[in-house]
Amino acid sequence: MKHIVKYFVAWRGESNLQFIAKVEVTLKKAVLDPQGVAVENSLKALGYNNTSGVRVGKYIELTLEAGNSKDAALQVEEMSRRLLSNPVIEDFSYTIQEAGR
Amino acid sequence: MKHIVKYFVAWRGESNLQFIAKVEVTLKKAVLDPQGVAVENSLKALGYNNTSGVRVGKYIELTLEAGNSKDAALQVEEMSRRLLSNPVIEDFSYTIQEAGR
Amino acid sequence: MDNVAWRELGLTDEEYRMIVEQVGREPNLTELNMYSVMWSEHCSYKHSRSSLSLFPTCGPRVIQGPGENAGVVDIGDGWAVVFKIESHNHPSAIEPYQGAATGVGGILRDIFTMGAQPVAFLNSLRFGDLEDPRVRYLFDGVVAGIGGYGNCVGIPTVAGEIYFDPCYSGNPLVNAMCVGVMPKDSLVLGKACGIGNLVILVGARTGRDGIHGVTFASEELSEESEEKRPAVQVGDPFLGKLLMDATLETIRKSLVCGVQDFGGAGLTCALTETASRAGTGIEIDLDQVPLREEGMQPYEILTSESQERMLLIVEPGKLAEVEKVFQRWELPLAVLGKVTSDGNVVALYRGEKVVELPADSVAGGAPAYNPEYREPVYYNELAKFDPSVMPPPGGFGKALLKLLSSPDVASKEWAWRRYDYSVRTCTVQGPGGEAAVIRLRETGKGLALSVDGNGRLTYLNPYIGGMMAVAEATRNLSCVGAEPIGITDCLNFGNPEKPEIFWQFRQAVTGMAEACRELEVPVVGGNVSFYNEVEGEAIYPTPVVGAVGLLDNPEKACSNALGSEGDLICLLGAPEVSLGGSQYLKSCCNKVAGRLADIDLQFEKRLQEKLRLLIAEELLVSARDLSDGGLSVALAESCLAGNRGAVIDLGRMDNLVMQLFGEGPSRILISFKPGNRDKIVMLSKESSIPLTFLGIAIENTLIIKSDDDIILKLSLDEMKEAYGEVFSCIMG
Amino acid sequence: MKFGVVVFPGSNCDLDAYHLLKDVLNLPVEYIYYNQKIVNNYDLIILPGGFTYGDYLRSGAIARFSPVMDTIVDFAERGGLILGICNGFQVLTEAGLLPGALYRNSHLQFRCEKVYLKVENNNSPFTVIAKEGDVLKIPVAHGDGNYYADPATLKELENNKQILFRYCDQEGNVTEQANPNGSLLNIAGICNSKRNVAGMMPHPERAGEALLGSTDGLVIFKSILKSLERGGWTDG
Ligand SMILES: Nc1ncnc2c1ncn2[C@@H]1O[C@H](COP(=O)(O)OP(=O)(O)O)[C@@H](O)[C@H]1O
Ligand SMILES: [Mg+2]
Repeated sequence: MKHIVKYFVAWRGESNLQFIAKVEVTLKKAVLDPQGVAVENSLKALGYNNTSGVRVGKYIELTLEAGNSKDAALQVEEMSRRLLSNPVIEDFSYTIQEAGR
Repeated sequence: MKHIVKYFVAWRGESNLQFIAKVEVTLKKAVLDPQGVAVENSLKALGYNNTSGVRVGKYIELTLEAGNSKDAALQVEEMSRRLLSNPVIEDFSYTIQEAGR
Repeated sequence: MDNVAWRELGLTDEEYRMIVEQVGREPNLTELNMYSVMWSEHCSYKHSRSSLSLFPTCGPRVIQGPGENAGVVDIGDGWAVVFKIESHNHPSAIEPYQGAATGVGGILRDIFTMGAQPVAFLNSLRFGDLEDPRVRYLFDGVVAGIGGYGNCVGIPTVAGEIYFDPCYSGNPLVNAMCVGVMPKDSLVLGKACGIGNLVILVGARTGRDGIHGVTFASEELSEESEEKRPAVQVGDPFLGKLLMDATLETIRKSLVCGVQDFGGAGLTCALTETASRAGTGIEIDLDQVPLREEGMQPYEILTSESQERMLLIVEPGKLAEVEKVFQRWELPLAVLGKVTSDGNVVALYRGEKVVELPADSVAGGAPAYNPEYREPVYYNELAKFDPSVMPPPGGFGKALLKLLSSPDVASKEWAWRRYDYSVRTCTVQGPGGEAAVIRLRETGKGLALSVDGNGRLTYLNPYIGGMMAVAEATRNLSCVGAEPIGITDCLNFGNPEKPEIFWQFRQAVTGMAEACRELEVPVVGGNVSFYNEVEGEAIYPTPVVGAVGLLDNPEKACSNALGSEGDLICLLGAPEVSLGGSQYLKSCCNKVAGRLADIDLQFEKRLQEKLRLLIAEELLVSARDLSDGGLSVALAESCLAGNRGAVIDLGRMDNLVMQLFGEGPSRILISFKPGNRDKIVMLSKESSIPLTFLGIAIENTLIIKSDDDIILKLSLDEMKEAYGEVFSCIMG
Repeated sequence: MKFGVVVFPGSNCDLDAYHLLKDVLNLPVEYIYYNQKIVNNYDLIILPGGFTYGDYLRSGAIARFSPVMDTIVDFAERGGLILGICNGFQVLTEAGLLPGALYRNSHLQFRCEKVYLKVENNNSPFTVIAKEGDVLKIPVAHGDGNYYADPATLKELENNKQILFRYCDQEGNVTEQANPNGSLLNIAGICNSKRNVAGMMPHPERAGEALLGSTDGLVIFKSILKSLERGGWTDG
């Protein structure tokens, strides 16, 4: 919890910038993705025989306030690890962008 | 069905490039997003009071062969509209990238 | 060979010596891996086998006892019921959703493997204290996973039990049970029969799922990348459902001679067990196994636990028809090899023979251990505790509300409304009753199903606790009017190599076995889960009993809900109770200690018989077993179920705490129309079963009096709030 | 008379619908498989509940591209009666045969329970023997039953009286508390503007025998029989 408190304080203190974070959560490569398989089969049945390696994951978009983009990234990294993804079976990646830019 | 046949032919004929498509599907703004609300509440409970506007959607990744990136984009656009999203409640966006680049 | 290899694979030097002797040479690394998984506790039951032989496994109705994928019991009219329970504790501790989901998928396959149409799921769950966010995460994930798989395959989840105690914090228990039915003559066994028959794999592709304990010191595998690391098994209920339907179709059409699911130890287990059971051999080509990942080694292919796969033994002439069945659902099918006569399991990989092992040795050659056992110190210490010094803080009403709102007792609707319990349109009584009741469309009869276990009681006295588990599970069946015809058990314990743990195990099994004998109910299958420990701390010894009963007429099934105002309420059975180990002590006084009430199995048997008779004669409105929380909780629950109140007079009593909250076996709360009173009195007298008149059903309020003093008065709404809203509050 | 029950990969209430029609109502019924074309002239086609294609991606999203669906669309256009139950309703919305969409329950959980339905409109082959305002006790069992349509579509549904059932309490009051999944306007079942295609999240086929707790589901099937006896359904 110490980490969060730190960020929380950081945010209270200095942050006045808004960032849009986009997080993509996917199953780890070695983990079976039944959804991906079903979607791939369906795409092929629809005639898209040129598709392969379909994986279905989660996409999370959020706005956060932070002092600077590095701080924002750190927080998004942390929340992705702690809540947005399940590290036992999932990987995540994210992008951060200042709002209104 | 005609559309697909066209692409299918196109693909048989000329394609030899591999593209990675990443599709993000989100609920339309007007549609209540209960998952987004739940995730936002959890984030706040964890101390991330600086977050807002959380939306949870789907992320689909796939590989496809196509003659060129424009063709690849057309196909991804089409499969997103037809299968990967439901236009009544969802929007989608995607990116295309040549594999190995 | 470097002797590190087998030790790293969990085999002892002595076990390795036995392997060399049985094979007649040193095994290669692939072979050693196969031994490692098959001679693991999980597959070989090496610490439990000799104790399990205490169970009575025969009976006039038993068609198949332990030893196959599931037990089979005759239910008349040419039909049989097939059932088994299995644990998925460790996977659920790591990834609760997938752990529970694959547990359900695994037990489902055990049932349809035999040729039975699955008709119901049950589950028994244990978690730590819900104050802990990680525990809440596990609880929510497990419940979601059970529903996620069961709902999707379209088999109703009709009953279960959930308890909480800090001892399960890092090591939750997830025991899943499945019940199926089939015409007696379509039973298929997991045997690789018929030399020359084809060995076929159907279903999912094989990936690196759940290849654990396989830490290789060899060079070829030393460069294990991140991606090669064993992966959590993920269930695919959609595929599971198709596989079930297609497999059952091949069985109905008599296209297969043997069927085996893939459980722990994957292909290795399926191949060696089917060959060993049939006294045959099998030769397969690993290159034919459809793989999900590139570069999988033979040992990985042979020990992968990828879900949703089945092994079929098929006569060559029937292959085309089998293919047709699986093609309808676009299910992958691969011919791996054939049945041979030499008793060996042989595997080829890229044209080379990588495995050649005697099937009997791999599947059944593991040693059986008789571990040391010793009575733990706590046992006598805790039994000395005198609970009579624990009066209810704040009065009886407050204590009852406290009990009703304790997670152990409170309504589990928050969990079971997430399970589809009415799909298949056969559920006559779903979750929330004493036992679930499903009707059998084919014969018009009914099955009653229940799952029970009490770790706390078993901890305080494993011998009595074991007996209680069997008695309570069967008593629940009798409460709906069903005759118990067989049980399956899941034995969840700590590390059996510790003498105190093995003592718990041995005592519990002895008690269970004795109860089964006295109550004349055979054990036809089960599962043992050892090593339920975190950092050396074991869970309570938790034997769980899944019981199956037969009802001639499901329309006569008795409920546990009070009926109309004016109905009489009585206690049927033995009045002896104890506060030792009671839910009251735990929930209201924060104490787990004391001596348990004894159980008289002969009396229990008579009581259950009489209860069934009363129900068959349609003399009762409701019947409820007294368990956690004793009389007070049973009364409150019956009131809530029937949306009725009751006025109860206990007469002159000295120890009201004991009367209201004490617990003991062989006690049933019944209610009936006043007109049936004489008949019920006569019938209970006939078998010298005490019948105590308690009171009558009224509107809206539960009132308990002792000698004209009102000692407890609670409105239905108060009780409903305490009982019904706990989980929504805690879990959101 | 002939009834058809569609079996998609992953359907699991096909058996229940079949059983109700055949064993409870003694009607001729047969399964129609996902990869077949409809050849017979059915009087009613049921798209049953279940988890077609595991409900992967979205409920009903993949099933709606099954080979059988082309002929089901034709059948609907010819005026044939179609009833989608639960997952069948989801397939019909995905296929565009019914307006709106069904997505994640607002509380995010699967929910299996008895609910009460208020019959909003009896001017349909699916409700013709009911009285408007009747309350039916029928179970739900779904995770994605949250009905959504944009405001214009909702208005149209109301104006055309296409809302057949709303979730209500035991007394027939349409309240937020009685709504098990967050559906807009408590919508539990609707029909198309031609009134020959209907979808509902609750399971009438699970409420067809007293032994199972309710026979209210029979109102729907008996309505269908009644309108077939009258020689089919003509709009209006
Ligand atoms: N506690 C028990 N009581 C009775 N039978 C048991 C018990 N534990 C295991 N068995 C029996 O031993 C056999 C092997 O069990 P298991 O390895 O769990 O089966 P599976 O290979 O299907 O997972 C089964 O027939 C099972 O019923
Ligand atoms: Mg098995």
